[in-house]
Amino acid sequence: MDPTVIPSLRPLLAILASLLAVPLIVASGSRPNLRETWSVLAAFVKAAIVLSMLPVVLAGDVLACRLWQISPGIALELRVDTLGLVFAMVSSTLWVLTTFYSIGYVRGAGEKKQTRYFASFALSLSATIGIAFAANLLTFLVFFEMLTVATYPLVLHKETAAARRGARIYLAYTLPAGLALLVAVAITWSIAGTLDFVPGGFLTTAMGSPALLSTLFVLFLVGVGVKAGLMPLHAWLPAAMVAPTPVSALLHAVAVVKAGVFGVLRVTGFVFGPGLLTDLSLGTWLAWIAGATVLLASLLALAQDNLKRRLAYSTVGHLSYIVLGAALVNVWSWTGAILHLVFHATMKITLFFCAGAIYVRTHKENISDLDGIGRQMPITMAAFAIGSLGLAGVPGVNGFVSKWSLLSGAALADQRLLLGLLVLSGVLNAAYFFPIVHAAFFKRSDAYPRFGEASPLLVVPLVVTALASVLLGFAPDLGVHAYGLAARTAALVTGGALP
Amino acid sequence: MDLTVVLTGRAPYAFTIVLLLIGLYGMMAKQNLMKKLFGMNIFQGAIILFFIVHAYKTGASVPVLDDALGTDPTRYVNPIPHGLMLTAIVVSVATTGVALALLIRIYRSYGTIDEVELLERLRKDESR
Amino acid sequence: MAVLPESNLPVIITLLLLFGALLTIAAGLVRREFAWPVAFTTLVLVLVDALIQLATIVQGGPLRHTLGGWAAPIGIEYVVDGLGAFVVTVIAAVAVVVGMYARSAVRRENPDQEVAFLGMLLTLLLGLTGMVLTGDLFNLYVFYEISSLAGYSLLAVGDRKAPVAAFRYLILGTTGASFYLLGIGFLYTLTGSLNMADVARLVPALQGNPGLPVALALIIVGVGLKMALFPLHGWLADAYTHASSTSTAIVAPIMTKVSAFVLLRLLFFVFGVDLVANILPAGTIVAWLSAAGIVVMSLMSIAQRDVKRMLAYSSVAQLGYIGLGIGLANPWALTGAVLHILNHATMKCCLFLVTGSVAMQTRRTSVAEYAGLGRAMPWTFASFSLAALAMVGLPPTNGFFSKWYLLLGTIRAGSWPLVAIVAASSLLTAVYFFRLLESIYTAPMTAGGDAPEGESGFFVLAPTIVLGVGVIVLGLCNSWFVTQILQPSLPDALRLPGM
Amino acid sequence: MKALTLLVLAALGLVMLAAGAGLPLYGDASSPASLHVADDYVRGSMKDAHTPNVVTTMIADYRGFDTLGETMVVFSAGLACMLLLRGGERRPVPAIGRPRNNIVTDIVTRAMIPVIQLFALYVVFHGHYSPGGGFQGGALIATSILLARMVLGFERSQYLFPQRLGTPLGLLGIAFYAGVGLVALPFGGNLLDYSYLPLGLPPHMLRNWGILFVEIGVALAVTGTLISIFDDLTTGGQTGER
Repeated sequence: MDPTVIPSLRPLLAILASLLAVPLIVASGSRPNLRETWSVLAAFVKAAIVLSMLPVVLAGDVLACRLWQISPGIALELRVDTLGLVFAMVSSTLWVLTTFYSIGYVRGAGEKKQTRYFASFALSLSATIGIAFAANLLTFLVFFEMLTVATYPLVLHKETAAARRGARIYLAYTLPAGLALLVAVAITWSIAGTLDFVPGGFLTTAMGSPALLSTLFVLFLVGVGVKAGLMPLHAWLPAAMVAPTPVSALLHAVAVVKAGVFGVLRVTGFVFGPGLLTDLSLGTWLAWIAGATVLLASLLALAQDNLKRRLAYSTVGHLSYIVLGAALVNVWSWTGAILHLVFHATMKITLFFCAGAIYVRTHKENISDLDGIGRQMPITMAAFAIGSLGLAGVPGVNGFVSKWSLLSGAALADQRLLLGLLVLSGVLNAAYFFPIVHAAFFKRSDAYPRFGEASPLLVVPLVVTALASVLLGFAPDLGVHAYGLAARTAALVTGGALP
Repeated sequence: MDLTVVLTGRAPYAFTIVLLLIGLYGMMAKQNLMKKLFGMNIFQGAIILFFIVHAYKTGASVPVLDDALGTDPTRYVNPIPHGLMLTAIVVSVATTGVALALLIRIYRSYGTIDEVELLERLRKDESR
Repeated sequence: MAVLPESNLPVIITLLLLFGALLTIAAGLVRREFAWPVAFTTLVLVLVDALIQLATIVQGGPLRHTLGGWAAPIGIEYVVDGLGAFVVTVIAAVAVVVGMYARSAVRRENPDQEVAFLGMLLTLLLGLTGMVLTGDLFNLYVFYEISSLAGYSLLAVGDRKAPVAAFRYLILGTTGASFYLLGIGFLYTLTGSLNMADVARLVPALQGNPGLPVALALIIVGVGLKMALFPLHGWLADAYTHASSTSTAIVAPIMTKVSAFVLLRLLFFVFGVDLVANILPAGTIVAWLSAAGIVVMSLMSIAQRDVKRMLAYSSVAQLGYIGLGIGLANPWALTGAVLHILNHATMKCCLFLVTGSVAMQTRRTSVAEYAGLGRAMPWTFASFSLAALAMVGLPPTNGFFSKWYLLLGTIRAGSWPLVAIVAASSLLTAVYFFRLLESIYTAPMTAGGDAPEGESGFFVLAPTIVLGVGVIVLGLCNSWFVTQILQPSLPDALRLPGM
Repeated sequence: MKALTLLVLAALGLVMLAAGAGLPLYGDASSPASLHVADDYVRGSMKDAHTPNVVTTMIADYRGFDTLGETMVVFSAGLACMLLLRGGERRPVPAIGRPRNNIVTDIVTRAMIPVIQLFALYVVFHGHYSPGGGFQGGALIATSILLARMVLGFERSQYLFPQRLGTPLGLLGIAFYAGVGLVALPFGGNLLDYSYLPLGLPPHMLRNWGILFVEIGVALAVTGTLISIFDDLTTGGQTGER
């Protein structure tokens, strides 16, 4: 049954909310309070618009906004379906929290060029929402590249040698990826004559030789896989950790990397579709690449002493959970993948927020320096503990729910080895997170003076995300209806029954 | 084809081509910028002659109408190439004028119009 | 042949520029200050006329003006289709923008020559618009020479080395013009006509005549020299580098593009698509030479230390895109090529204006000396950044869309190496532009040159910003140009499906 | 390097010679070029413009627009010299403009100048009937001034033609030409259509007069511009009299 398409300006307004904030932020650069007011306002307005679309989509309808043509036959078109809305809701609600957190962070850490920082941030969010709502590949590509450009100044923010290096690595990965995606989209347009996302895919074996279609798939994967941190294309992510922590938190744990995996979901589920992936046995290959990434990233995470880098490798691993789920293309794996897209976001942003709070308060970045910190910043470290538990997949936190669905998906696909791999990775997650929590609470260090919690602007957001993680762990359909939307998308794409 | 036809029919064309090559050679091989300019003029002259050669008709008169000849087009050489070449000549003169102005400027700045010396002085400019 | 409706609009452009040039000189002889207002008024009027003409043609189809009342092929006629009107409008628009910039720039850079300079500028435009409007091969030569003479002398105004570079350009340019003239000589001798439409009618009967491929080759070399088609680009780099900023800003964006348009016109409207392919693999040769030019010249740009020189080489590379599109001679590629005439004009004009503005404010010219200027001249460099992003081809700038069409064209041609070249060239461009941007925004200012006192004056800054914004606007509106103007003017064989 | 140059040229020459095989033979009266447009010119010249000299009709009427462009080319060359040589660093006038004070050459020159100029006028005004026309006539007038410049010297020849008049005369010439062409537009004709000149004559006579007018325009433009180019080149662009 085709959903009713309702023309609406709301998806466009959601993008414009933060886009229009950019000139306002720049214009009020000399008055920090006014400037931050614009940021906060934009974040709230944006989240409100996105959430306002939830009832419509839950009712089974689709909101669409067809703008003008940007190439003959291809319009700049926005379309709010279940998958896009999930991603948009995650990004926009977390942006509200991140905005407050950012204000506390940049002021606390005394960052320079705050105007550029907030402007780029707002632009990044516009691009992210654009990616979420893109109705066709060209629109997707436009916003995808915009995101690359908008986040470049954020990576470069500190303007140190390390930041320049990180930014160069970032571009060295993302620009070629963007080109691969561009070529892939161009080829798709040439062979299919359409670029509109269709649940279940629109490419067929009749459109090209298996070799061409496989190459096309590889090009797509390179294109979106870089942002998704798929190994061996992940190296930019640890390097980009030189950015200020809120950037790492929202963009490099949520918006940018999730845009990558979101791209994987769109390509596998809405361009190629389960049928074609199975016919060309591309899904299995992708699943194995993702599986290998999960394992390797977890092992690499163990070796990191810098807290943010450890989190980054953890992110690489968890992103591949989602890719794995997407690649297996059955109804459980897709449900798990989409759920993990949401739940990983709340957990990982908690951890990054904690890392940032610690940095602002102590200027410590390395795990080996954090002994006993739990006594001085108990709330922060408690939130950290919740995030860690969730990522390791302990029941009671939302990470368990998504992992369980993914495990069911692997079981349904009869991939026992991958099933084992997922379990093993959970253990590894525990292995690289729990020692931090343990050291924080149970080790003692007198190396540095006493200090308390960071400012409320930093602490409140991380408490909120930690609490959200726990609540979603008990009631996954709470609030934004993540579970319902995920399941419905999965059913739509794979053609299976609702789980 | 008959040799005499080839010789009389093609020789003028061949002559313009040879002239063309001489001009090009001057432009490419001469070091003195003024001589390059001469080469350019020869080259342009060759093209002008190319047009004129093809305007010629055996036994025809100049394209000024004569009551004795009437308005039979075969009695007059083709006027179009002549008219076009008047323009081309003017263009060539104008170009030469601009080229000379440039040469004066170059000579004023560098005291030479020899390409090799000029390059040397340009390099000296660079290192300064 | 269908008889096109007569209109005075095309000749009014020529007349305005002709009398404008004369009046500018006359006014300038009375008082030097009078020259600029006259010249600028002329430019604005030309733009108005060009816009009216464009609107008329979009609605009512092509126009002509038979000069002296003598119907072609007896007399000379102006023939303007949508494509020609489009290019004329681009010329006029760039001219207005640069004309505004010229007000203070010329007075500062070469005060003694203001009057002659402005007169020459109008003469250049007279030649260039004439080349586009005319429907007669020999008349084209006359305008070619007018624009060339103006070009030589404008480019000879600059630093000490400028006359040397200009002389080299004069020798090569005259060779080009002469080759073109010889090419027409062959065509005239073989057909007896000089009118483009008439020659197009007569030429197919000459297939197999050995004179025809030579005529075609001579014309391609002749126009290619002026267009700086690789490897005939030798004159360009020095000439652009040493000329004054106004000269470069007017010559670089439009002169080579007009030649590209003329090449397109001669190949597809005089010789015809089929003939070009049959008598000489001209298209293929042009395409591959252009592709080689894209790669080699991009590499050359990376190696440059002087910003203007870097931009000059990059111009040749970008012309390669246009050449490639023309050479491939398929609908998508040609669309990309023609669109790139406009797109590259806007971005390159913006970039050259910025180099001029920086040179005037700080006497800085090299890549190294640009370090840290971003803070001192924020608006100037914001425009610069936008134009740079367009050069790299990131959406939603107009550069992206040129690349998109060209990619579709190369895919359509089935030539994978060319696909790779078009894609990879963006990366090469990214190398030199992001390197520059990084240093402009993050590196400390160097000692060379003066410390900037802030932004340039209104007349310098406004054109720069207009072009910077234009890069985005033109990108988003590109489809309108493609469907409304370009497509209806192309020969049937070169139209997009469904147009 | 030299060998390479020669090789390239030889190759070019061979290609060009081979291409010649496709061209009509020398003197061929039935070549395509003779049978297409040119014949219309020969047949129409008298009828259309009452001018026996077909080349004149062609350059001033049938293809008058080319000639307007050509005049503009000359003018832009003058402008180029003005742009490149005037202004910038001041230099003393070079030797070429200095008087030699040789009485024989002085007197011969002074005697020649009116003769040359008279002949020039003939060339301009008789262009309808014999080879000649505006460009040639204008060049001749300019020559007479240049002769004076060279023999009498820059300063002593100013009375004949002051340097500062060169550019304005050039402007005037082109404006006159384009102006004559422009008259047709408000009367509903096309640019350069002389049959719309409001002189109350039959069209072919109007065209005859039109041709004369534009030839005068060309002559003025060429005279002014050539003198100004010469002055700029010889004096290094110094403006004003001393």
